[in-house]
Amino acid sequence: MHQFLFIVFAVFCAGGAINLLVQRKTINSALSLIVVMGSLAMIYLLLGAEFVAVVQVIIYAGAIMVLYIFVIMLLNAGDEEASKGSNVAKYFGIPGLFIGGIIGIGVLLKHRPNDTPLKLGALYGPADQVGMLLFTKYLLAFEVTSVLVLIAIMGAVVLARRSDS
Amino acid sequence: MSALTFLIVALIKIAITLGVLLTVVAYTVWLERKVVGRMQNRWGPSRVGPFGLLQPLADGIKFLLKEDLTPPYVEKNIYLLAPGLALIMALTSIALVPIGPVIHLFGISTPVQITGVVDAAGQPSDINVGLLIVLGITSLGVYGIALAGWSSNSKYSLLGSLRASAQMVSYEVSLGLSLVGVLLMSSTLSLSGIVHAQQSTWFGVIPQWFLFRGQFVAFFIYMIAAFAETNRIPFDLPEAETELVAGYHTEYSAMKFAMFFMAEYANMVTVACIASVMFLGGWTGPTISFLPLAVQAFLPLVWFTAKIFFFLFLYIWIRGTLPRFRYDQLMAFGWKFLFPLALANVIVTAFFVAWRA
Amino acid sequence: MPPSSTDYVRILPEIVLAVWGMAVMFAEPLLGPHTSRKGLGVFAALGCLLALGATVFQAQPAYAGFGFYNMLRVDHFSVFFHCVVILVALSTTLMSLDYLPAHKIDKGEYYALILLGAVGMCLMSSAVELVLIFIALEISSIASYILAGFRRHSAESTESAMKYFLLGSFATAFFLYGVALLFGATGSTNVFRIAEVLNTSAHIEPLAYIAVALIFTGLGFKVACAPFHIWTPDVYEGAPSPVVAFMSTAPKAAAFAVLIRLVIDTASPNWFWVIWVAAVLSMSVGNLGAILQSNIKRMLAYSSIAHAGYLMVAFASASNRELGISAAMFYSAAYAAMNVGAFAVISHMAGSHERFSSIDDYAGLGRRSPALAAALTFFLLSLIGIPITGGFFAKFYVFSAALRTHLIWLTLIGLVNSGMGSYYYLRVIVKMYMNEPRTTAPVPPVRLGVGLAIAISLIATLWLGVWPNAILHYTQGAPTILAGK
Amino acid sequence: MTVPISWYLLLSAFLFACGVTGFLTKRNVITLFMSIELMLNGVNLSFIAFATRLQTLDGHIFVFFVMVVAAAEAAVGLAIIIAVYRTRETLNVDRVNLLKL
Repeated sequence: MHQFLFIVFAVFCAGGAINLLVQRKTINSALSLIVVMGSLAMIYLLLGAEFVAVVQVIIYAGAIMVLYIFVIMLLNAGDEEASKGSNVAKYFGIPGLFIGGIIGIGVLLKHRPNDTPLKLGALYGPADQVGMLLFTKYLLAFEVTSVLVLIAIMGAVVLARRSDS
Repeated sequence: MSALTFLIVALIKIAITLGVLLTVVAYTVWLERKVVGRMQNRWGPSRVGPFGLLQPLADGIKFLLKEDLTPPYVEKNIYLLAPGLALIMALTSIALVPIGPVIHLFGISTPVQITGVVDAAGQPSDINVGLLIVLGITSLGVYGIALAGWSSNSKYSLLGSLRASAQMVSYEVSLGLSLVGVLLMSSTLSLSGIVHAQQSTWFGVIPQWFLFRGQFVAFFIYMIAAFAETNRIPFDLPEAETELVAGYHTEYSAMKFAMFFMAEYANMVTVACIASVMFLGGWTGPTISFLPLAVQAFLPLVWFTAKIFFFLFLYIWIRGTLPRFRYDQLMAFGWKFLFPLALANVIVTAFFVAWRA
Repeated sequence: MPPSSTDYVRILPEIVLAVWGMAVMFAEPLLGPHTSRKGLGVFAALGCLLALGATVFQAQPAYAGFGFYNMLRVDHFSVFFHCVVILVALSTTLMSLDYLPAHKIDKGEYYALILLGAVGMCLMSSAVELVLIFIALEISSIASYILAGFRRHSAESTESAMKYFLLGSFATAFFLYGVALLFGATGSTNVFRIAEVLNTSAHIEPLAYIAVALIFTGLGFKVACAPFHIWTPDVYEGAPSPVVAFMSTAPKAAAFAVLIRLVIDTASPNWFWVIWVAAVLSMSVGNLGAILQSNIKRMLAYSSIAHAGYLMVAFASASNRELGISAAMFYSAAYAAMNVGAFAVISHMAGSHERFSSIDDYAGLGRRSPALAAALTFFLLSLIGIPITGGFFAKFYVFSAALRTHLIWLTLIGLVNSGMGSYYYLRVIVKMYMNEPRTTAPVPPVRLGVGLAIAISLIATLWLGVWPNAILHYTQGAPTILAGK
Repeated sequence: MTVPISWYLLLSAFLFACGVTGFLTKRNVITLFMSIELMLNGVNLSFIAFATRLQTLDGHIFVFFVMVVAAAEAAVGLAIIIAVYRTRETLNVDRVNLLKL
């Protein structure tokens, strides 16, 4: 059952990711990204991280991607035009990625002996325990994120507000 | 309970809930036309059946038989996907709402809640983070509207859906925050757990609903935000017909339009369900001891339905009474008044809970 | 157990900066639309001074050690970088006082962003938990992205912000992936714990190597060392000059601090060849690129890549902990001082819409404004590494550290590069004193703010160049503490 | 039935690689941002998988912080896009080329 579910959602995930690359329309890319995020939430559930899964849906799919769609609508971003830009990044990046991928897979395969099998819901992450950790051990990090969010809000307002005539 | 029984019970529950929900949706439309009619000194629907009771049926047939236009120049796939998405998101969240306590039928005990089960100890339990899932599904509901507006390739639709998504995202913040107070007091995210936290009474009379335990500010914030979330008057700017024709569903007709329509009313019902679960004790209510036991078993359902219809009536009443906001007023109200108030409510409740502990 | 008051002293500079930043933010809308924001700038500068005081207070031995559930650690190392970051923030604030009105971007949020960004940079130097390092890194980066696009009506500025943002977030993702793999390989996100696992366990998981490589990639972007440098010239050219002064020094110093903590303390020495390569690449690319430039901001951008390379030399020699780390710390301070000074002069010269940023615009500056020309000359000489300037001792320590760890080739390449680099700095100096001015328009008089910023950098550069022992003594105390548990 | 952790890690690496590819090949700024989001999502999966193997909730916490950072980045990034669009009227990165690369 676990394997079956994992494969189903992993296929959705990978399909969405590939679709994001293939699509020429920005909105379709955004929708496939939502599919990726949704299936990732399901995969988190399989691992028992229920709180993370729900937050993933609320924050990523429900807030961040809505913002993306909103901007796509606002700027009327249509089809991507095929243009000839600098392809340096491509020529260096893609082979680099390929090599990196091979090394990564090699490492994982070499790792096979202590490859831990994970059972369904192997680490139960309930909301209260996660919250407990967040407000004790990670208290400072939590408080500091407020500075981050403040900067982001301020920056968004400063950069995107209407011209002050 | 074996896996098979579990599956069958779940399917039956889904079928019943869905049937009831769709009926309620259909008759809310009828109720709205009737009540608004009376408020405006008209009759409302009265021709089809007694008191126009068969009107929803006639409307449904009309929607099914009308020509289903797909305008040219629309983004076909997304255009077709959007109404379905809106309706599915609207119908899904009802699955998590605890409608009643555990019932015993044919030797099977199960709570009246699609996602609820009875655990080994005979206690009802449901998803631990139920409320968050409801919020998550609600936040996904905005996609139906946003995509409808985008794919229609029409300026009215686009403006309507831009407004709608901005409005829903903005008010979602206050909506979520208004529920935090209740969560602090009940210290659980499970919806049936929240209902159980409100079961007892003071002096055997006054129910200990969270509304009476200091969360009335949160309740009003919730109701206002919920009106905005469901795009109802006085916050129905996305479909303000005087400015935007019909907003995001301008280009939709027949069944696809009906799906948006149903989604809106289903959302109203869900919002009412969450309101009654969070603030009004869900299905709890006074027991009436002189009634026969068989009837008493159904009392929780009656209480729940009564609470839902109270909210639905409120919706209609306000629709018949209030004018529409201007868009900048709506945004200013949401961010400058509602949001700080919701935040203050959270802080005060947190202090109160910490002081009591 | 709630955090104690000692814990709060350990983040006192950050608290001061954050409170001041928020105060500026709140004050901004209360001022009318036509009021000058200079007062807010002065207020922000006061906040920086106070934070500096808090850092000095925090430097007492009583407050050294771990704080907040082992999230951060106050030691010589963190105090040193706190001082660098806060001084840079102070100078930037001062030089912006007149720049902002001249460019019609007189907004209080600017100062708030500098202060809040400095919070992140300070935390980067004291954090020992990857979670906190990551968040602090993001605070500093996001603040820099916004500041780069602060002239939002100018196409150059927004373009610079966009490029900075795109490549910066790209780098963040790499850094994060590295952190995730490191977490998986060692089972912890605490730097000291990770170091312990990596240094003691007989069999290091290969995953850890990939992780360190990814982290190095991510941080390499942030410090602009080759081959991750491509964003630097564009971003520096488009961003407002005071902002360049800020983001070419403070976030970089902080990122180097993280790099020192992470890479030196956790990786086994077989990683140093990567740093060797990065150092050589950065120096060469930076110096060669700078020679070709006609825009002074672009030139200094390439020069900053080269200087990142020199700093990497110090890293490469950090297998000898004492020398390498203290040389790197000294270098980052010296670089901050002289670069901020140079950009203070440039931002004063820039004129409205940053019109005068070509090297030719500096022709004849020696006659038009002798004082400014003298200051710029001093900073450029320091960037070359002429004695009695901070740049000299910085290079001296770096290369002597490299020599002592027998990195002969690296030292040679560095010295050759140093010689090559002097060409383009000298070109500017020659232009200023030998060529005829292009315009007769007088250079605007130096106001108090810019003057103070230049003075601070001048004093710092001179101090580091004439009397480096005090600083050096302090930095040499850091590595031993850094190593100790 | 169990799933080996390497499957999760491979999926996560695949998502990350897709993100990198998208970043390098796509030309629309918004799509570039989405590629970065995809990379972050891939990383999150790694965190959860490792947390499960190590039986510690620390990985979950990290994911929350990543989400906050992603949200902040999205807000700032989209604001930057809007600012760029206002001065350029284009979303194609190749046409945003006043400063030579």
